[in-house]
Amino acid sequence: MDYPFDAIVVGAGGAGLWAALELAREGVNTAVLTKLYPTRSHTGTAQGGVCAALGNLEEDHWEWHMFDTVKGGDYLVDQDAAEVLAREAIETVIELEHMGLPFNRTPDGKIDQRRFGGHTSNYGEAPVRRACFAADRTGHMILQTLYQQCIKHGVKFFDEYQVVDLLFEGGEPAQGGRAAGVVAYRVADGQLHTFRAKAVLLATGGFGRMFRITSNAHSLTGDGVALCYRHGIPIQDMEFFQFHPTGIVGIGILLSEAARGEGGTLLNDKGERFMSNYAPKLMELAPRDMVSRAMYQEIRAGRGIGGKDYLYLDVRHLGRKVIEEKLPDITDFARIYQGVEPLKEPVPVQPTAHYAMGGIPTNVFSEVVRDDKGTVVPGLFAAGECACVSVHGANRLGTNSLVDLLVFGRRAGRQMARHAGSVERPRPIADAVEPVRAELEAIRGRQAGGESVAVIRKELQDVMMDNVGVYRDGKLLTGALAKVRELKDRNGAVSIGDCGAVFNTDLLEANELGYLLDLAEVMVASALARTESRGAHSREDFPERNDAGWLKHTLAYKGPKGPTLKYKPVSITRFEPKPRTY
Amino acid sequence: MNVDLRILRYNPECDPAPHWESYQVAVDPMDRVLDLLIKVKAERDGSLSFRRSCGHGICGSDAMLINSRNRLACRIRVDQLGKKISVAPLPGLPVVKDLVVEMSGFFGKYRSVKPYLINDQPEPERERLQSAADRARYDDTTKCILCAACTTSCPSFWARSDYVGPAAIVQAHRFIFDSRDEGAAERLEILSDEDGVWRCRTIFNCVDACPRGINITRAILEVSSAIVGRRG
Amino acid sequence: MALYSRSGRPRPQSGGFELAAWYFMRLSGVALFALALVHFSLQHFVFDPSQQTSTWIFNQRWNSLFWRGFDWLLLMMVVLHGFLGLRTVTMDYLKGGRRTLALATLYLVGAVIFVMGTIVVMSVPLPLGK
Amino acid sequence: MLLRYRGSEGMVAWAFHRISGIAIWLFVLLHVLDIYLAGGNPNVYDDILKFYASTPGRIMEVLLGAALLYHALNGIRIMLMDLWPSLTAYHKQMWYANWAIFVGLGLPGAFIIMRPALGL
Ligand SMILES: Cc1cc2nc3c(=O)[nH]c(=O)nc-3n(C[C@H](O)[C@H](O)[C@H](O)COP(=O)(O)OP(=O)(O)OC[C@H]3O[C@@H](n4cnc5c(N)ncnc54)[C@H](O)[C@@H]3O)c2cc1C
Ligand code: HEM
Ligand code: SF4
Ligand code: F3S
Ligand code: FES
Repeated sequence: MDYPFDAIVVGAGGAGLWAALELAREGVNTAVLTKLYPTRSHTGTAQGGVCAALGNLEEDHWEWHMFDTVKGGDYLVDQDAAEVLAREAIETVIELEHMGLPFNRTPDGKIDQRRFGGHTSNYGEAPVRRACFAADRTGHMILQTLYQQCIKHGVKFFDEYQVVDLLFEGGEPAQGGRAAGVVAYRVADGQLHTFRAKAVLLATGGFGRMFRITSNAHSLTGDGVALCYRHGIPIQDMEFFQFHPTGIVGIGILLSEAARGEGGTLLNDKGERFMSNYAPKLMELAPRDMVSRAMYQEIRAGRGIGGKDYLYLDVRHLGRKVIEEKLPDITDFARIYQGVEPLKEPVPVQPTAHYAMGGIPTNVFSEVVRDDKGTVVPGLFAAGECACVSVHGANRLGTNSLVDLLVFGRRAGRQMARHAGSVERPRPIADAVEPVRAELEAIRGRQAGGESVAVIRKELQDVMMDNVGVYRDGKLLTGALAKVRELKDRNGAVSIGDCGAVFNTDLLEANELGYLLDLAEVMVASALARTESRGAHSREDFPERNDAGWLKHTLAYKGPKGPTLKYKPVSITRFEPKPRTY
Repeated sequence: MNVDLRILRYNPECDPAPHWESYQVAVDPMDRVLDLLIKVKAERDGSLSFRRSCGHGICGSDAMLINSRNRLACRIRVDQLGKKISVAPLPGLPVVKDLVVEMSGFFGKYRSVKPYLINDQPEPERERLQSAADRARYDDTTKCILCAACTTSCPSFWARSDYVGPAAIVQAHRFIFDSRDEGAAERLEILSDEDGVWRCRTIFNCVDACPRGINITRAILEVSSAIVGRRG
Repeated sequence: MALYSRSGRPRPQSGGFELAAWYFMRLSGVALFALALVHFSLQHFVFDPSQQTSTWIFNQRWNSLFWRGFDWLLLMMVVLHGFLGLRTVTMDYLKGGRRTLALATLYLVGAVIFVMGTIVVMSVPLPLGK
Repeated sequence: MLLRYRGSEGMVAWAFHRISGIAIWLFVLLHVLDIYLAGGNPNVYDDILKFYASTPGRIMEVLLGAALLYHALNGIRIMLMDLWPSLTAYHKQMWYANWAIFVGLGLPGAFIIMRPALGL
């Protein structure tokens, strides 16, 4: 079928939903496509909070928030975007409250705020209470609240429609083509449909599933990012992937930074708060890249618990009341997935693959740009984790992702409404579904007994975890690149066990594996090229930050033999790069 | 350790009716049922279909009937179940394929209770104030992840699929008792119809099934009390 | 009022009947708690079934307006409470034509029982003073 | 479905409540009929009475009493929760308390009813 709309939103996480809400308010005829039911989106798992300089408990200013964001991102942040982020954080959080989000409250009835890693007062002096929260299910409440508002405003949802291709009119983006819609696979019956629109937003979230140990959902496979890449749009800053310090050992389920924000501590085998050696001022509340590295150092020095590869997160001293009122979910996770009682024992933790700083390059209006000069792809937008504005630079601060969704999701919606009002709807494209139909049929039609999706995925996750993790070096990365390419080749012969049409998740997983492999290749190539250490990208063979050579964003274009890398400058408006200590 | 995993399989394209298949799976006691399903799909039969996303009990994708009770597959461990594990789709909803059920009716009921803040007063410049006690009043019901475990465990719902069901009432409760909301009257009106709260027979299956530990029956009875209090 | 609510679920007209029924089940429950349990105790613990011949019933047991009133009240409550309860059960398990049929039968039986019981309680002459 | 789902106390409590309610209702039908006969045709009634007084009849009455007692107690449990929804947290305890009362009152009651049949 061919569905004509004015605007299409792909993805119903925080970013997609807010954009859809803005579009609905403006009366734009909009469809939201999502491969999951909207309430299953990964935004719902965010726990800790969303930062905004409300100053409800102590003095705070958006300039401080902006500074922390820039410094936290190791100065790779585009400062014009960071300013937008820090300023609009305040109004979007207030707007969320007006939409009904049940924030925790201070004694005088205002939105309660807690401390979070890297968020400080007076340009780095001391931790500040900036993260607004709803117990430890802030993301859940954001997702629910936005979905509720979308229902209220009559947004049209296409649930369990997996977008498998992007459509352009007037040539591919590189030739100046404009976005014309998407092709979606209806999971329930395997039909391919085209959705035409004047404005298309990609809000498909991250791709942490390329790592073995990750906090990310099974569904986070970078679909939107990979589709852009395949259509010749460059992918920005892929070498920067955040490892969160406190994942559950072995499986990576996240224990939020909120535990440390409320006063939880990290201990090594000797029972020492080792962070005092790495970040004496902020201790456990230093940015995540630093804490994760500190943990690796401790483990390498043999001070992991029992000499093994994990450490302890200790919340016992917080007392039952704080733990049960402010951290109920994460205590529950420790109990269920680890069999540990946080009220009585310290919880074993290890870094877990968590967040993609890189993604589809956009400007501050959430428009996708396709080169170092900021040329816009007309009608194509991106927001949320799949986008890279870049407000997170080389390392994202805790809570800033949710802020990013709100601020740039809202901006995307508004800009899309403006755009949709100014252009004609694209015309139907003949045979639009054919390329992707052929691709899917090839997988479906292959003889059983070929390569297995699960095996290739497993090998990919292993090599990414072991070679492209918290610490990297030239040798590891070169090995990883060869391995990923081998896997890409083998993926060409992948076969599946389900050849039906109804709810064929086998086929979809094979499709998603293709996205992951593309993005892994880009990540490794970008990391191999960047011969410095900055934020989450730590090269042991190049341990220093090199502003002279590398204060620039990577742009990876799809080339005939893998990614071609180009670079673009960082926007610096207020804060000159300085050494990063906490 | 090995477990005997039985799965109620159904492929509408070739099976006339659902049937049980048995799989011997090597597991770790800390594995969750979702891990077993992923393993069976990877190693035995790629055509096994089930929904999953977050993998840790927050997204609500993988509610299913596990050892005769509704559970999230990603939240229940092998050591909590024993060596014989049976997995079937949620009861009372049409089966699409294997463990996947048709959810549109469930979400339709959710939408029918006006699950959004209703307040037409002009918005203040800053946040609306709400005391911690007023906030606590509806805390429990804000936890719902719409997994449908409760509604599909309810004998009243099995008997009458028109029953709006515990999940929708939980969602309504979350707003009815929010001091900022002004739509309580409309929602109580909706919930007092024939398929509303009166269909609840205080059976508590919903409470046992809820992965978020919500005291659903209490919420339902608070809503019915509110209706009685308003009319009676 | 719209027959369909904002989206999806059809909205049966309620007219407050369900609320009233729910409420009445509770009120009559409380009443029955006293009436039915006293009645049962009287018949089984104070007296024994073997002595309850028809003569005994008319001459002893119903030889007072109070007990006749009591038993009639019980009858009324039982019929209403039991009838409403069975209505719920019927509506739960039957659909369409069979539901209508079952409910009609139920109403009819309820009415017959009520009338029959009332006739007995009212029509048998009070053998006052005998 | 009811048999496929493993409910806990609450579901059993409800199933018993429903079954007992229907059982009592059926007995009431019978009882009204026989009482009607007592007015209309005393002789037939007295014959029926013989059944009530016999051993099988008494067993039936014990069952009836049990159904009535259970239904009454559980009805109170439900109504208490209706009045104070916070009591739902203790619904299982309340159910067990019901059984304690049930046994406490029911056993002596059953004994009294059965005594003539047992020849005591
Ligand atoms: C465990 C955890 C805790 C976190 N805690 C915090 C926190 O405390 N604070 C903070 O700021 N950030 C936190 N984050 C990060 C933050 O939650 C995410 O970055 C953010 O939610 C991403 O939102 P999104 O809208 O971009 O995408 P998502 O919420 O991931 O949604 C993606 C959407 O895209 C859809 N989709 C994907 N592919 C397709 C396709 N091909 N076709 C159709 N639809 C598709 C999906 O169905 C889904 O609806 C956390 C992340 C994790 C994993
Ligand atoms: C003795 C005191 C009694 C009390 C306290 C009582 C109480 C109740 C209550 C509160 C309900 C509603 C249950 C619910 O909504 O879930 C109910 C239902 C019911 N009652 Fe009674 N009742 C009593 C006696 C009787 C008698 C004598 C009969 C038989 C005529 C009876 C038949 C029923 C039936 C059939 C139901 C419906 C059951 C269901 O819907 O599952 N009850 N009772
Ligand atoms: S109330 Fe509990 S069981 Fe029901 S849908 Fe919500 S989370 Fe699931
Ligand atoms: S199981 Fe059903 S009957 Fe009520 S208490 Fe729960 S909704
Ligand atoms: S996979 Fe998300 S709840 Fe189980």
